[in-house]
Amino acid sequence: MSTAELEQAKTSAKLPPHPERATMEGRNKILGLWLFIGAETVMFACFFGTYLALKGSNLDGPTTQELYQIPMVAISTLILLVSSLTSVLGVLGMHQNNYKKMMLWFGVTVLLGFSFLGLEIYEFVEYVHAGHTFAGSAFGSAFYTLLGTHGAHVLFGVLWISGLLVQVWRRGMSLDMAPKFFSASLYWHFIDVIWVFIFTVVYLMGKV
Amino acid sequence: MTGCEEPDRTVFSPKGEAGEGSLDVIMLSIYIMTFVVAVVLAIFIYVLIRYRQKPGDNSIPKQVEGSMKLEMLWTVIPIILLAILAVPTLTHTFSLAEEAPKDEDPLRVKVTAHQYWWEFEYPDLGIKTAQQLHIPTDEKVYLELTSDDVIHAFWVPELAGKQDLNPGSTNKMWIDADEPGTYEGRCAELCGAGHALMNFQVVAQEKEDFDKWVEKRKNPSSEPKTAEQKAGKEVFTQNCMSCHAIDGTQMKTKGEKAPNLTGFAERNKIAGLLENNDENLEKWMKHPEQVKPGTYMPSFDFLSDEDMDNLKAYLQSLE
Amino acid sequence: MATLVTIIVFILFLSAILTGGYNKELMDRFRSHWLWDWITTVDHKKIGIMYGIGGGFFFILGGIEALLIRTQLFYPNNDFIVGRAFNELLTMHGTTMIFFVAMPLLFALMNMIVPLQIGARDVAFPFLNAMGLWFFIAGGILMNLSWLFGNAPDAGWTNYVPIAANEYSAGTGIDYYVLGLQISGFGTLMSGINFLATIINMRTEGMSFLRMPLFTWTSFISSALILFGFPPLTAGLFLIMFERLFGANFFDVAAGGNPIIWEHLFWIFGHPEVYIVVLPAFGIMSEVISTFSKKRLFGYTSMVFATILIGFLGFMVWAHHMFTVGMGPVANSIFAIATMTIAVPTGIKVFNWLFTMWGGKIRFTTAMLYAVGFIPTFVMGGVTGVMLSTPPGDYQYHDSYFVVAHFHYVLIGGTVFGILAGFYYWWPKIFGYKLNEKLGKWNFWLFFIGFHLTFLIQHFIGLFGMPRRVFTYQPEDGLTLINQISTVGAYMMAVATILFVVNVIYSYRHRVPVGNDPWDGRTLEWSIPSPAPFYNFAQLPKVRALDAFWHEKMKGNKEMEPAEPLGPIHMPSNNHLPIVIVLGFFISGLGFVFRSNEVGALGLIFAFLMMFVRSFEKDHGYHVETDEVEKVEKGVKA
Amino acid sequence: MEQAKPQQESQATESDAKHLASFAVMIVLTAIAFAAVTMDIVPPAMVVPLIIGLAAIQVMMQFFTFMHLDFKKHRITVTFIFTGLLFGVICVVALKYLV
Ligand code: HEA
Ligand code: HEA
Ligand code: HEC
Ligand code: CUA
Ligand SMILES: [Cu+2]
Repeated sequence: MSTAELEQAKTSAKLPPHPERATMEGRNKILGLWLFIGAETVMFACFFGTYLALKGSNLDGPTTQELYQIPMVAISTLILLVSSLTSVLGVLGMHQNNYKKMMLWFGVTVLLGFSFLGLEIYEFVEYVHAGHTFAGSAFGSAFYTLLGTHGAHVLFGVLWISGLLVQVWRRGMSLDMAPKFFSASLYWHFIDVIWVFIFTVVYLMGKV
Repeated sequence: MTGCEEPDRTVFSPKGEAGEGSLDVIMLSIYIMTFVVAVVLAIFIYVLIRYRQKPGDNSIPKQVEGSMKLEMLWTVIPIILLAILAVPTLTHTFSLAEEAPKDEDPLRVKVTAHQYWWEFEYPDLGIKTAQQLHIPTDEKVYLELTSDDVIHAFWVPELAGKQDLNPGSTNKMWIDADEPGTYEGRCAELCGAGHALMNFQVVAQEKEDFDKWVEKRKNPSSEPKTAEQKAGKEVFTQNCMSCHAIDGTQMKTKGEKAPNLTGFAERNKIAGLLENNDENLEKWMKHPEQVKPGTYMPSFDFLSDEDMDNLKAYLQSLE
Repeated sequence: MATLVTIIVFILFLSAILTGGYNKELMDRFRSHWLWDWITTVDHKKIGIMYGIGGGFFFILGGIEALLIRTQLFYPNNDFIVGRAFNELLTMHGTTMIFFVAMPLLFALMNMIVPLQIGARDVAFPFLNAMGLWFFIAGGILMNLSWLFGNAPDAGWTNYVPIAANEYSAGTGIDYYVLGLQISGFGTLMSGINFLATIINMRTEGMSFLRMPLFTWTSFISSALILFGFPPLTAGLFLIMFERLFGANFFDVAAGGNPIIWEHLFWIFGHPEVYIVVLPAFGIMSEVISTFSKKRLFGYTSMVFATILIGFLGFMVWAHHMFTVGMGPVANSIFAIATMTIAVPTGIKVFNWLFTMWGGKIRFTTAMLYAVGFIPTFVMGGVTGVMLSTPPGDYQYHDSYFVVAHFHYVLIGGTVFGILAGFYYWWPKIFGYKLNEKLGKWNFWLFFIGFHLTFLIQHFIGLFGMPRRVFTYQPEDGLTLINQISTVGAYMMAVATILFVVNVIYSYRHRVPVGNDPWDGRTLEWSIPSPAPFYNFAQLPKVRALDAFWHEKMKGNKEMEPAEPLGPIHMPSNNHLPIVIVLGFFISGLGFVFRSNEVGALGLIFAFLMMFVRSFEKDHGYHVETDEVEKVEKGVKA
Repeated sequence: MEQAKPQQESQATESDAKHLASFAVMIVLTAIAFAAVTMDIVPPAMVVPLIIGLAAIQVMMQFFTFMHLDFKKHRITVTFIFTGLLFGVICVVALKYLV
């Protein structure tokens, strides 16, 4: 298939409005993902609770006040918030049957996701140098567990969206793909929601 | 043969105010629950007998949707029963959590649980013992409970309900005994291989007897008198001192890892478990792990018979 | 070196799968075998049957463990199984019974019946459903491998730290617990989501929420409890795993940790868990009692709301397991009152059952016997629960045999009786023939009497001062006779269980096919042939009232009115990926247990890769053509 | 039943502009939270409640605009999510204050 034809296939398929809910499979998928998000909310809440219970136990390591660097957190936050916007723009592209736009914005989302991860790794390296390690204290364990779980979700999210992009790239857009994109973007927003609480409860409250 | 004797640790015969507090709530709840079960059973039996399908009767019974009145009834009555139960529950929950009064100077005991033995320290009296907790009768004794390793629970069914001993924090409770006696206690939280045998005793004594005991503990007679005992002390110094402390000797021990053996002869149980006699003492020292699985006391079966006898003589001389 | 070999084997394995460079002929032979059909199935009824087989197997295992426990306690100072070995037994018994018996057996019935009751051809996520099954099997096997490799978990089913930390539980015992439960927990969560989505989205025309049979309702609420109850367990298990394997310090006091965190996480999960396993049993009882009294369920709406309320309150009361932990009188009081309130909705259910029978025509089939035996038994277990909810009382009861008696009354008198009633009741729908009633009655009476013999007396063992989780007691404690009676009862239950197995075999050998509706049932599942055809409904039915099938029968109709014309039926196709993905997690779990992080990571990577393979799969299922449907329907009727 | 039929309403309500606007609001909320902590503009006792409140508002915005959760159309989903949030809050409070 030539590139031109491919472009054609990707952008011309006309799906019904709200294609993600057009089929029973699609509706099930979205509902299932929402339920899963409900479950994950509780799991993250438990990690938050553990963190709050243990954040004072830093032993000889640095305290939250000494450790956290607001500018870096601000950049991470900005990246993740913007990626939330880009993923919703991708979904809007899908709704407008504009698959080029959809792929563009989801692509940007993936890039932002990776840059967030890069920044997080950099941040962790800094912390470890400052004496804040996973096994060093209860505070360290709780901190890295909470942040690491969130980071693992980001990683899974970018891999998932990348996989979907490859599928559309190879096979073109179809009614099957719509719910997948929609669920992936829901998942991505959820990751963002968790981050809102992380920057509030972990970083900002660690500075108060 | 066995099995016919009266159980001796029941929660139904409390020997103190704390145990009575629990029993009050227990008895009230038993009455209420008996009533509930009786009502359910009565309806149940009536229905089963009255509404069996008779042979040949294939009629279809009336399909009833429900009854607002009945449903209100069995919503409201349980609420009332629970309210009746809730009142003493709350008052006793708070009274059992009462803390030591600030102005008076009550007896305080710091209880530290270890796998699988108990340490009792009287901070105000400056004494430390193990396995057997001595208390005066007719007086509230305030316990401060903590653990050195894993979670245990302190339970003397006749005296009071239980309370956990958590590592890293201190729990409080109080106990009291109306009459002198020895009350069996159990560890009530799974704490490892020896949990089943982590027993202890509470020895309640009249105030004068208790004071005498305190005096004796403060001035223990730990010095060996006979040659046998002297040799025993020698064996002890070489083998046991790294873990066990005996006060009132010139021995330098850390003595934190194992029960303090001061006044050992006076205990009526070894390791809270075996009756205190020479035979059992030897059994314990030779193969403690056979008596209490998982115990941290090593086996001393390599000691010669003579050393063993001397050691026993010494230990049994500790008053 | 070992790592390198592992990696190479792994890559070869992967490339073989991805490129199709494996032995095709062998593969074909596999594929045509009937086992392959079962391994790759996505049919909820077959999955249900496999849950049943798995759960039954583990019940016998857990039961044998219980027998060993009771044998050790037959006389004082018995030295049959002592110390750590005894702790391993009781841990494995409790864990197996809750996670690998009660839940899977309920999932078995839910899988077999819920889609039929709501008039659906399938569940919402057939693929996920299959994965849930394999996760359960993998978790169960992983846990029990600990018996083979030595060192079973020994910290109780509650797995409290610090005794579950490396320092106090040497070896890999606890790792089996942590990873086995983590893996089976994933499956449980998936199944929970699957049932929720199925019940919300897949109901047939006219099947509004307030027309759903009670078993569907309780399965729904139970799934919701799974949805919110399992994540705390997942979180807690992660913490323990990190602590044991990667040196984290959540619970180590010396490093600033706090062991109470685990207790909370465990019970935030653990209390909802007990309602997860009892609510579906309530549902089964409602169906059975109503069918065999020939009456509509008394107070249907209040039954539904009581179920919701029990589920909701179930999340507010977990700390009643921790009254002695030292939370203080205020917290204890709040949780005590919250706990007591659960008696109210449960009482509503009990009286509604009684009044369903009131005025009915009761037929004492084996299923009904279990339902009838359930009522007084469960009420006794429930009222001891309310006794436990008073802190001053609980200071005495806690961690004594009184608690053991309480929870066996609710778990066996509630859940196990419910499961057995459900199997006797729905057996003909799944297999097309009934279980033998005569053997069934023997089974019931032996089980019932054995049960009360074992556990009634345990209330007193506890009140007379015997703590639980102890491998022995002293002759002078005066507990000998009552312990012996209890042990005898346990053996009686064993005989009853063997009778059940005998019954299954006997009834299979002497099977007599039954029609659609052997019990004069009320709900949709009885309107289709027995055994249910693989597509469930040739035409989706139209529901016009509560007890839809009964409603039609009363109007003189033999069948449900269809909601759609007869046409080709869309079905999902079999898939081997569920078991392959789970295999990845299983290998990973085993790797972590053996403290090989490489194998652990590779297993995970493999599992995730397979998930991506799944994502790329174009799985549109297939259609069953109309004439084939007609053939099947005729064949069944003839 | 959740979404029995595909929705037919126009796509016009879903303009890019609307989403950009809510994005702008989120950025402002975030900026206020950061400012409240780093600068001396609110009384210290108010900072924590304020930033938690801001986070809560932001989450609701994510749910209802970005995640297209509609109160009327997806009642069951909303019920489940809010139940999850409630239980989550209970877990956090319990772990923070009871441990
Ligand atoms: C199926 C499982 C199941 C069920 C349904 C229940 C139901 C209840 N449980 Fe139970 N429970 C367990 C399984 C279950 N439990 C397990 C496994 C443990 C131990 C875990 C461990 O430590 O290993 C445990 C432990 C446990 C404890 C902790 C004990 C301790 O360790 O110290 C408590 C304390 O409050 C408790 C209370 C209750 C209450 C109040 C109910 C209520 O839901 C009961 C309600 C029902 C009724 C009350 C009967 C019917 C009602 C009426 C007829 C109306 C009128 C009644 C009244 C007015 C009283 N349970
Ligand atoms: C659904 C859950 C469930 C079920 C069904 C059971 C069933 C039984 N339980 Fe269990 N139990 C628990 C859940 C359950 N239990 C839990 C959660 C604990 C707490 C663990 C802990 O403290 O951590 C516990 C603890 C527990 C204890 C306390 C241990 C202790 O604290 O020291 C005891 C002691 O008597 C006991 C006994 C029994 C008995 C006799 C049965 C009987 O009903 C068993 C009947 C079944 C059989 C006897 C099997 C028969 C099969 C055969 C004989 C094989 C035949 C072979 C072929 C046909 C091939 N259980
Ligand atoms: C490694 C440490 C260690 C050493 C060495 C040791 N013990 Fe012990 N001992 C213990 C511990 C721990 C216990 C408590 C055991 C239990 O109850 O679980 C104990 C208990 C005892 C008891 C019972 C105490 C009581 O209060 O009832 C006696 C008696 C005893 N040891 C004697 C000895 C003698 C004699 C020796 C030397 C020959 C010795 N021990 C050496 C650790 C030690
Ligand atoms: Cu200490 Cu059990
Ligand atoms: Cu509970």
